[in-house]
Amino acid sequence: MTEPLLRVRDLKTYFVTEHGSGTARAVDGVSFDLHAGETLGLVGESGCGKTVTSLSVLRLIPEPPGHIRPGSFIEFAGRNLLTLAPRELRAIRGNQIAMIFQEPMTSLNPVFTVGYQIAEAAIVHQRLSRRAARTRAIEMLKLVGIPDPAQGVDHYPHQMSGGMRQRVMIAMALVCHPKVLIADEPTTALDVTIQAQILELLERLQAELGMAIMLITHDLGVVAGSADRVVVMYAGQVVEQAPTPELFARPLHPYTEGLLASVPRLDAPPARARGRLHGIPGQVPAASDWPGGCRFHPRCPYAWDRCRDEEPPLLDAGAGEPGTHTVRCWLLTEPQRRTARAPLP
Amino acid sequence: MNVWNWLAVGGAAVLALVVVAEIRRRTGARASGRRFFRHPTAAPAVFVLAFFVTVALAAPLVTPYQPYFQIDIARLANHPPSTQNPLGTDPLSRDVWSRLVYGARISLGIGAIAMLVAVTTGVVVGGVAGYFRRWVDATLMRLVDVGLAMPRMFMLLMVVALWEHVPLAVLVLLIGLTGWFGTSRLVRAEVLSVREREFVAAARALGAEPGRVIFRHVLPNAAAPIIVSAALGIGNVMLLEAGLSFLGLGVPSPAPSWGNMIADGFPKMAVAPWCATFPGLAISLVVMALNAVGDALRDALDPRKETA
Amino acid sequence: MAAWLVRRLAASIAIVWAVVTLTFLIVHLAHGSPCGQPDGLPVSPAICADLTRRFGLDKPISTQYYKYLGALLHGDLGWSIALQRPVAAALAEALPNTFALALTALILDFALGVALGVYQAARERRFGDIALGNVALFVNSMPTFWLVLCPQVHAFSCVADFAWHLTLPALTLGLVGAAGTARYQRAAMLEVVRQDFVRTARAKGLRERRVLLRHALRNALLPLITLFGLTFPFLLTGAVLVETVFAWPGMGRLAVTAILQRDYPIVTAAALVASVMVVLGNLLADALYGVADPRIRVRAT
Amino acid sequence: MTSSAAALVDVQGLVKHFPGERGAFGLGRPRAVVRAVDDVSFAIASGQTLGLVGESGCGKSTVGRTILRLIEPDAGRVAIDGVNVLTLGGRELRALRRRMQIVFQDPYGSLNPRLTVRQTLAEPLAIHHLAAGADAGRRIAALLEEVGLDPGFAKSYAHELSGGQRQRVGIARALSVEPQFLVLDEPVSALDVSVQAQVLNLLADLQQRRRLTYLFIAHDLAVVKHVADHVAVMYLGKIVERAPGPQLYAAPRHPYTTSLLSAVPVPDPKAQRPRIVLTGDVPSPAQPPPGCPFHPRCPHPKKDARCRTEPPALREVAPGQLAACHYAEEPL
Repeated sequence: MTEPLLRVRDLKTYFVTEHGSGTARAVDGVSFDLHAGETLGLVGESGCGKTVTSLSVLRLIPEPPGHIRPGSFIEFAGRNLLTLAPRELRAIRGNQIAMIFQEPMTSLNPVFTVGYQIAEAAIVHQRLSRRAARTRAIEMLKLVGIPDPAQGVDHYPHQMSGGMRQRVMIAMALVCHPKVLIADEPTTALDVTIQAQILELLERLQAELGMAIMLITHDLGVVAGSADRVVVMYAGQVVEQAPTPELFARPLHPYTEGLLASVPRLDAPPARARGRLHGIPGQVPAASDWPGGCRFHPRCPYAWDRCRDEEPPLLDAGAGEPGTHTVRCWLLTEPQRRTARAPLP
Repeated sequence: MNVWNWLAVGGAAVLALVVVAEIRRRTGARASGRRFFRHPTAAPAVFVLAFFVTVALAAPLVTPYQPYFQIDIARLANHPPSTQNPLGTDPLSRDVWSRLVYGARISLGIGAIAMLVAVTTGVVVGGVAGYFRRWVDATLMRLVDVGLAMPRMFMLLMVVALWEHVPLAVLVLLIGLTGWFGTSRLVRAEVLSVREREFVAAARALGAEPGRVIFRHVLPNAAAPIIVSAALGIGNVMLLEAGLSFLGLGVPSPAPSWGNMIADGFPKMAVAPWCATFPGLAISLVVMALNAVGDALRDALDPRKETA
Repeated sequence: MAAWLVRRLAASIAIVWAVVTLTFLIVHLAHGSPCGQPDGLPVSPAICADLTRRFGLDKPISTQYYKYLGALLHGDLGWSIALQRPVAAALAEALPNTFALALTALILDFALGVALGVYQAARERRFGDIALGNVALFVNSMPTFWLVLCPQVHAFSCVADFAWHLTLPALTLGLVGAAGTARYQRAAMLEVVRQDFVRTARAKGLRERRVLLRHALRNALLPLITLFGLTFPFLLTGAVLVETVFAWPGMGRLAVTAILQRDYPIVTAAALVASVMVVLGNLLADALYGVADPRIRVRAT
Repeated sequence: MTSSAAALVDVQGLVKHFPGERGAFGLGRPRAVVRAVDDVSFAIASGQTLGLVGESGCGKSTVGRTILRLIEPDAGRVAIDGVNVLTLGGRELRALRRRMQIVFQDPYGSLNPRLTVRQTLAEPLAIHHLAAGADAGRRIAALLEEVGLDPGFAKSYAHELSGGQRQRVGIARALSVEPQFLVLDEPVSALDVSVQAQVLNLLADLQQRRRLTYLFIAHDLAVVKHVADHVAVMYLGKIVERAPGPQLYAAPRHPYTTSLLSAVPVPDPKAQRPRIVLTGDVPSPAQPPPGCPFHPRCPHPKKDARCRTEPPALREVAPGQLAACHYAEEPL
């Protein structure tokens, strides 16, 4: 296997809670790799720490109340992003690693034209002249499929629809041809037909430009269709990590299993279409109060004493090379404890 | 000032401290209460307000003289601060401290009552305009436009100057009745936004009649900015009263208000600066405390932080 | 756009008319007459009766009102009783002074206020922010006239030149205004820097300076336009106290003197000017919004 | 199933147009009318669920609210058990509100933040004089238990609850007056998937136990497939296709339904499905295209001038299946 492009090790991002009394361990020891040209899906429900993870990569966590703990390590092109001087970090932001966000409405500045906002990163990083920047902005708008780019360049964000705005965000992120694109729930705020357009666009751009994509989403369907590998997060930790086909064929962590069983499916056979869903009982605990032992144990249908007392490490599931499929669950040591699941009460 | 007066002042300070501690204890269970006291200026501000209110209520205990009493016009006029007269005496040999304390009754009272008048009127007008909308709204808001187009100070000056001998009660009423235009706009905007929220639709779907919807669901959720603007408004009214009195058109003279104390001391600034300095300081301190409380309340009552 | 402008103008004229009418009523329903005031001109009853007749004060109010409105429509503001000269002339003399004062104060107010507010927001909850915040809070809480007591005692009597006379009241008004503006600007900035597009700007690799002064400030200036629209008329007409304290011959002092002397025509004219200023301030703010906020610019066209 | 005898809810020709802004004094001519709901008809048999799907802005929520008269419709007829809701006066309408209730999408916005759960649930009991005092307390506890919450939550304020718990309180509030018919306006779309499954199961249980009739409004076709007996698809204020659930999902006749179904991602990397990616955005409902409202985005190969000029009627194209497309006989 080649050297990864982005290597995250033991990332811990904590927040001081509202009344300053507690600490929310939003991201608590997350490790994963992103390889050149691949799409890595980062899945989990709200409050599992996936967005904080993505923001931590570019150190966009608001400090205070947040801070990344010493000992965390995010390596990009041989350098630890967490110890870079602000100046060096800025040279990477938007230039080598770019981001797009969930809300294309609020993530664009309402008082500047989309052309200016797209070109700005190129003006800053590549010292483009105004004229060249404008030309570049038009090229980018054409690339992301905005009709009539020569006109669109002078439009303001509010004059565009949600889907068009997300295209502008993508154009803005890709203007310097970054090696990594972090997409934080890029289609959550959009309708399904528009979501399909954006996902197709990202796929096409990846084929054309060759960047690696870190796709953060709560939608298992989106991951299944777009990602090469999937990292499943729960309670600030990685609980399972595997290539996409492997993960969907053989979900080993009870949380992954439960997530898959929770979703009503369009491809379900008619016999199974109605009836009860086999989901996960309870809810995600608060980040200031993770349960001891395995953090999933209070909601886990298989939990036994060991799960309450001892936190499992990421164990290798033994598929292909070591590290291909890893799971944070004691069931891997005692597989006979996995029994048929009962439907939700 | 005798020992008992000093003790009473000390007692007032202690009482104010107790009030702060008690408020802190009672609101500590709520997130909004904690947010309030997280403001560095919130606790001192509450203390200042509590102290002045206590002292004003207990005026006879903390002052050695009646506010009009001329101690000794021959020997004790324009006397600098001393242990007897802690804030000095004025040109008529009256004790500045005593006048300041009795003045607090008038100044604070005018602020509070006028604001109450203004807020009540503003809430009623704004609530009616926002809930019934259409022509009711349009008519009331044009009225507010006119109100806002007349500078308040100017309007008050006109009324007060042109009607001879305006009694204090009428003055307070006038200040209140010229101060609700902004509040009503604020309330209207809040009501318009709250009535679009889903819990209001839910209440209507359950068959709640308009009165219940307004008083139980809409207004309580529109209260936060109203409370904040009221806190800031009291300060404004006090400054306005001071300004009017300074021009000789506010609280009629021998009655001590902080405004006319400054006005009286103003010409003697070179000889007896304490006459105007201390009431000015008192106003600044109280208004500052009200502004600080307003700021802290704004944060504490912010509904966006309620759900976080 | 044209229709919008026409409607705005009509509404503005209606407001000015309402203010003038209201003022007229208050002034004429009030007790007292222009003669025989404590602060006014001591005049003999014969002259007073003559005055009353000459100014038509013995006629019914409605007649006076129609006469006044008629004159007003022809641009005639009337004749000042106390000053014995056309009201227009008195206003023409006072207005430039007020403009000079207001303009200087406005510039000081907003330049200083915006700068301080931005600086405070950038250093939120650190020493600079808290120290400046407390100073601003204090200055903002002082009665304006009290603030000027101290420098007044020393400086006022010795220097007589216009610039210096202008400096003190303008400084006072500007500083008090700036304290309020800074508080407002700080809050607006803090509101904006929490928004998503500021994070987008940082993710692009922009310098913090550029993020704050370009992306955040442009947005945080928008709510300030409303404040500007309110301050503008206030400074032109409402600086009553400061003008009085500094004996600055502007609109505010003219109005106060007129009120004290029961000089009806001047009082009504001053109210007219004041309401015109408020209406102008609103129009100015709307126009500024149109320029500064693309969301409104497009809707208006 | 148009106005069948067994229908509990019968909606005929429902129309709601929102006017644009008006001039000063609320007079003047309103500008650009938004056709939010444009001649919508359907019926729901007692104890059944009709799924109403469409993308944002298609008017599906407005349909739900006009049926309950939270928004006054401009035309049409809505009958609940034969009683026309739209002609009722204030008192009769309030009485009828006991029979129809609504559950909202946003669990954060649908509960009054100043009230406790107990106060929230006691209010409908008080309005309809159903219970007071200790009796009300017992009923509130029973309601909470029925929606799967510990009665101890009665003391809590909305902001102390999670999204799923709030949604359960919202459901309990709707159930408190013992309605027959519930409008469920995107009841699970703001919830996390694991909680969404819990709430969907709860809604299914309640329907069975209380014999409830649901109008289930959603944008998620997979969820609707899971819950609905019949499905209606909306586009730009109109119903473009209506059919029994299995039939609609197996053999959609309207090209919009087909495209919508193909756009839904499926959590199975091996799934080989034809993908139709629609071009362009949904047009503004203030300026709907002439002819078939879907024609500018329609991927149907036979699309022609007729689609641009002649609005297709909603007609029966297969037994029980209605579609508004000139070429519904030749589906994509």
